[in-house]
Amino acid sequence: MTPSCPPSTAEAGWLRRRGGEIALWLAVPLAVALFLPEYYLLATHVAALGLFALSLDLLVGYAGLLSLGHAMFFGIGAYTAGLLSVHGWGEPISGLLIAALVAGLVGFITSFAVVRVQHLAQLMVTLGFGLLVFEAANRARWLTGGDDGLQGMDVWPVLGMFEFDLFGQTAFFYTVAVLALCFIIATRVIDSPFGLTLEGLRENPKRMAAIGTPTAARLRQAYVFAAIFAGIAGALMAQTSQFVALETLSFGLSAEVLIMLLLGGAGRRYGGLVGAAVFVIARDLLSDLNPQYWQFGVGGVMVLVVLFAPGGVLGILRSLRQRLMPVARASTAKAAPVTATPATNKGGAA
Amino acid sequence: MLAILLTVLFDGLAYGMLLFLISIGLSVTMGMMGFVNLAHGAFAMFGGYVATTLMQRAGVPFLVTLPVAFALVALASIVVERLLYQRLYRRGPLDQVLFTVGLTFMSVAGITWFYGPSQQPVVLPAFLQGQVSILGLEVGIFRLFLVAVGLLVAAAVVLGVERTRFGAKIRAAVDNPVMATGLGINVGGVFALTFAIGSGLAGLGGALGIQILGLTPAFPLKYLVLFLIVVSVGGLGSVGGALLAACVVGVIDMMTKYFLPEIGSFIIYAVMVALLMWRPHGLLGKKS
Amino acid sequence: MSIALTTAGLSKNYGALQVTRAVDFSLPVGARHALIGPNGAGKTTFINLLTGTVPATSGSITLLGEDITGQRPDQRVKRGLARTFQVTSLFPELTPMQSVTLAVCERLGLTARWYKRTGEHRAALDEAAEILAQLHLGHIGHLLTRTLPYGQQRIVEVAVALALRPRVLLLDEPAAGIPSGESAELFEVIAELPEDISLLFIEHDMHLVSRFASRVTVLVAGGILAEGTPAEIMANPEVRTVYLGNSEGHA
Amino acid sequence: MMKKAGLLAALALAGASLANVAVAADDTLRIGVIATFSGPYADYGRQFDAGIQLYLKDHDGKIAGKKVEIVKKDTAGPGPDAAKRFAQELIVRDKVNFLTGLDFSPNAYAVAPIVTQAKIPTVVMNASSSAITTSSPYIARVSFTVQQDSAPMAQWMLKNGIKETYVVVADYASGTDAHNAFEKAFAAGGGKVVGSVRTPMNNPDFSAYVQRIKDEKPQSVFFFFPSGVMPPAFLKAWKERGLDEAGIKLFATGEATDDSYLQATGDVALGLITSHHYSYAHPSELNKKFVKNFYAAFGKEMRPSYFAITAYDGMAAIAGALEKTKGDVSGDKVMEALKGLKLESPRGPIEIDAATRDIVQTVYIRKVEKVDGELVNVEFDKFERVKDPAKEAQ
Repeated sequence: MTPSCPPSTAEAGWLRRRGGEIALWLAVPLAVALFLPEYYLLATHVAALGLFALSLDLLVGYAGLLSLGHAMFFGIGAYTAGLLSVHGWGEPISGLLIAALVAGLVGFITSFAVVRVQHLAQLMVTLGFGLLVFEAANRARWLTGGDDGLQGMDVWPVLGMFEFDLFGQTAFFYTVAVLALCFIIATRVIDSPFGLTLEGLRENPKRMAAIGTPTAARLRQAYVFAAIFAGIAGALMAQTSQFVALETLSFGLSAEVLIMLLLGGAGRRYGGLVGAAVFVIARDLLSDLNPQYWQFGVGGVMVLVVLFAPGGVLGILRSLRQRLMPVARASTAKAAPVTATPATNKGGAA
Repeated sequence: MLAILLTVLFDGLAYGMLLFLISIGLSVTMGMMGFVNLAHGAFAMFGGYVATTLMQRAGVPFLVTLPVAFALVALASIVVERLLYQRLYRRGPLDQVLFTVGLTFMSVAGITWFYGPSQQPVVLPAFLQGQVSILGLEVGIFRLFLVAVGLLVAAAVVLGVERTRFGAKIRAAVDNPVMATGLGINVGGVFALTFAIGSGLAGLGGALGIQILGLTPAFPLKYLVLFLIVVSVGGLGSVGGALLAACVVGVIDMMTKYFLPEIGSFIIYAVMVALLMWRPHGLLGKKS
Repeated sequence: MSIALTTAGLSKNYGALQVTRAVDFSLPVGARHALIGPNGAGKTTFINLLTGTVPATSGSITLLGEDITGQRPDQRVKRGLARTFQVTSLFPELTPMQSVTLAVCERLGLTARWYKRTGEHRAALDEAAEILAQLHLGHIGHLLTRTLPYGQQRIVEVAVALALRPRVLLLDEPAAGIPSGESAELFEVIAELPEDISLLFIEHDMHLVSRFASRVTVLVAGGILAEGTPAEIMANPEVRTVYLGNSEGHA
Repeated sequence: MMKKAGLLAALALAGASLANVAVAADDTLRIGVIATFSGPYADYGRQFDAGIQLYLKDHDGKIAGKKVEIVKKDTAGPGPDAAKRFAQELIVRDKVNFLTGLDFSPNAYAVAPIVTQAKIPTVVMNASSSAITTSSPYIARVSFTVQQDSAPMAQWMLKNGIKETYVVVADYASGTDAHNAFEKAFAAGGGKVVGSVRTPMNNPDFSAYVQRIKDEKPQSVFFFFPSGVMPPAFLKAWKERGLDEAGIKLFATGEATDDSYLQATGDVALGLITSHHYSYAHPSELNKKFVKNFYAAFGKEMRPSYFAITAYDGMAAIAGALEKTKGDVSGDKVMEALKGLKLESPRGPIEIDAATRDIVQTVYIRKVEKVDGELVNVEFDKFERVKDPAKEAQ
């Protein structure tokens, strides 16, 4: 699970806690830039899908809310950004914000229906909405270009400085930057009382009601958050590839992003990112290896992960860490807020 | 006009029966063990390939291939269940989703390896082709056959569940696995057998469906949504529900295609959402 | 003394089946009140009616002078009515610290706040830690709830309820599932609860009842059979007949 | 964040420019193939691959004296976003000199801006949406356009006394193109389209649509579906509902009787009249040799379909162009060379229109017959030097 409650020893503790992460966030893009510049595109793809998976994690991993139609928001974000730039407004950052807004709005409207049902019904209702939007976009060829995709996007330079180049360098850093920003916000959300509430709802909605939580309202809030982040991810994908495919709305993508999340490990802050990386890279390698039967390999990875790495890649990492150093348990068990009270520091050591 | 309406209605029912045959297993096993088996479509596909292989390679007559498809798929499913699935019953639904989708991918690629990516041919025996006119109504013989088989299976399943001891055990297990275990029912065993029968029926459906659904390695993914719609709208673990839902889906599908072709699949999805809003546990599903 | 909670003619029917019959009940402020009765007497249903998880067929519920009959469960909680569950109902993957913090945050109306870390809500954290310490849970506050022994989980149940600063606390068999030896400890904890909290708890063990309850209500077939001090109840012949056949000690 | 990006961008320029050493001018010719190798349409990629391999086999692995390296990318069906990424990767990472393959039109459209930016000559081996060649000056097409195959069918039907028809197309861009092109040509010759329906792409069962047609009793029906699962399903329903008996004539484009699927489609296809640019039964010496070598290379399991022939011709076109440029692979020179390039293909004479970079070829009218047990498209009429009507119109 994730540290949902950060230590209270404010900013100093924050740096101690996040220092390693920040280093990582700087190191990885730098490494790509220096050693694998010809992989900018793949890396950008991973980053955008990573954000998408992260957004789904807020629902599936934290709020315990199931969705098989999350691509709806990804696609809506993508088409919003796409249509903006096709019709003359190619400024990327405002494009992202507007895409986020639209996706969030649609999320808000549909949320009422989605939180009214649970389990399979919830899965199917989200799926249903996704399929309806897909059909609509497919019909509205005059607007979306239908299955030919949305063409003729002209995205202006980021901050008026960085042109989108063929090597995908600008695209890469732009995406990573936005991802990092969204990740920080998402982390905030997860670490907040609201985030804790979501975990409570995932664990035991009945009890949440019993402590006076208006459960539906909280779930709707989570749904809107997820929609917004997914919208941004979609917009990123559209702007960096200067193209929007109908597939960005498809059930296939909804399923794929769920698979990514589960591969990485749902309910863990890095689950989405790791999952997206694992899935995309595995698919890329395997399909280069064998363009015809790569699916077998991908399926195999999924099966093996479930059998031998419950809780996804991060899950197995964590349980390994625990086996190696038993004390780690306390830290991973989110001792965070408790560190405040001496009583539990004692306990923590014990 | 009435004749047209009846024809379309009948075609819809025939289509529905097919969906029912394939989906019923999924519905019961999901309702019973809460096991999310998204690889269910793969079992249907295997049934189809068993049938075509027997027909092409061994010249076995179509009707004979049907029971064989049922048996082989049922057998195979027992192996899968004992070997893999039963390890996952204690896991969350998400793990089950990841696992079964993974299996589906593998089976898709595997089938492509053996049979190639393209459509499998199936030639129906002459006596199942063409149309007969019943009370002035032009009816496809094969579809008539489908409806017959569908109703037969539905009847058998209902009787089996309602009347036999095994059926009683199934019902107990569906209602409350824990209590059933308490009553000394070997829920694991009951489930394995139910699972096998359900998968077998899927295989049967797959074999019957080649004519209408076609048969390519993409089958399990292509129709997954359709099966899930039937299961969810019908209500988990409800035989009658699955039958009802399948017919509703089939009829609506045919109706829209005939009368409002330009609307495409909108209506079917909209109806699903509406029905689930109205009855979240499905038309005949048990409140949990 | 003033009244914390009263019901007037509170009834619940499922079709023809009457599970709660015109119950007139009142709970004084600061009371330590036990609710006893044979299985199926409708004790838990009565609690559910009070908390609003089950809507009443007729009759009214008044909490601290306010009619709450029509209110949603979460609204009643906000009015100071908290409960625990007969079967532990907690957050397996959260720690007790988190669970209690959650309840505190809900009471303080923070659970919609997403832009500030829980860690920055010092007051909430300290209060949560306090409650845990008060219930002798401080040392296990950081462990995942599912890893705790059942007895401690029962106490966490109480802790979560307490975090809501209830004026009236309903405990549905707080000691259920705990070996009778340990259940006494749990009630020690309950006994230490602040005076101004009015307690209504369901309990079978008459020894515990007579030790910790100041008054007892006997519920039979959905209706009140008798009410009085533990001693009176123990002495009441009607009650004894109802309980006849129940194992010795368990009244 | 942006500050960091800026800093890193500077740092990265080093790496990028390293990667950027202009398209490698060594003695190997790198050709990127973007196609469908997995999923429902995997046969397309398989046929492409076969055609390409066969060409290389016939020319001992060399084009213009350079040894050829093929890099395959799988879009698993229509996947423009994937196609676009692959194009970029092939150019940046694998440093290909040519892009080809491109079975689905959306994929081709998505690739266009990339190849324009990178000036990489691109030879479309199937994608048949008319505007693809206009979407980039670096794209030439050796396959066909939907309009090019649909319009002749209309003309032939008129010529043979069919004055009214009902149009059935799959509901996607090419379907719309086929519908419009056919209706335009049909109306131009005094024909009348009495009704039409567009069927969803994932639709397995056509009985409802066919029933509808039966009840409307048109004189004839023209349909266009992508080759694969749809045509057999449609034909099955057609036979089951006894529309032949009802005296309704059926016409289509060659996708309906794609040689890859024709055998599996079965007798329901018998007698169907279609218009197309290639049948593996095309009676020319060149084609006989092509088919013979094809079987020799890949066994009789797989028939050479129109995907195989266009792939073969695609390679031939690349070779022809490089011959003209004396092996110079720079984009502009190659495109110049491709313009007006004439080839004698197994399917007959083909030419790349100097003006539009689109193909000019013979369109054949064929009928499905059983020739010693095999279902084949037997050509019995033809329209020569057919250009893309859509472009002619402008």
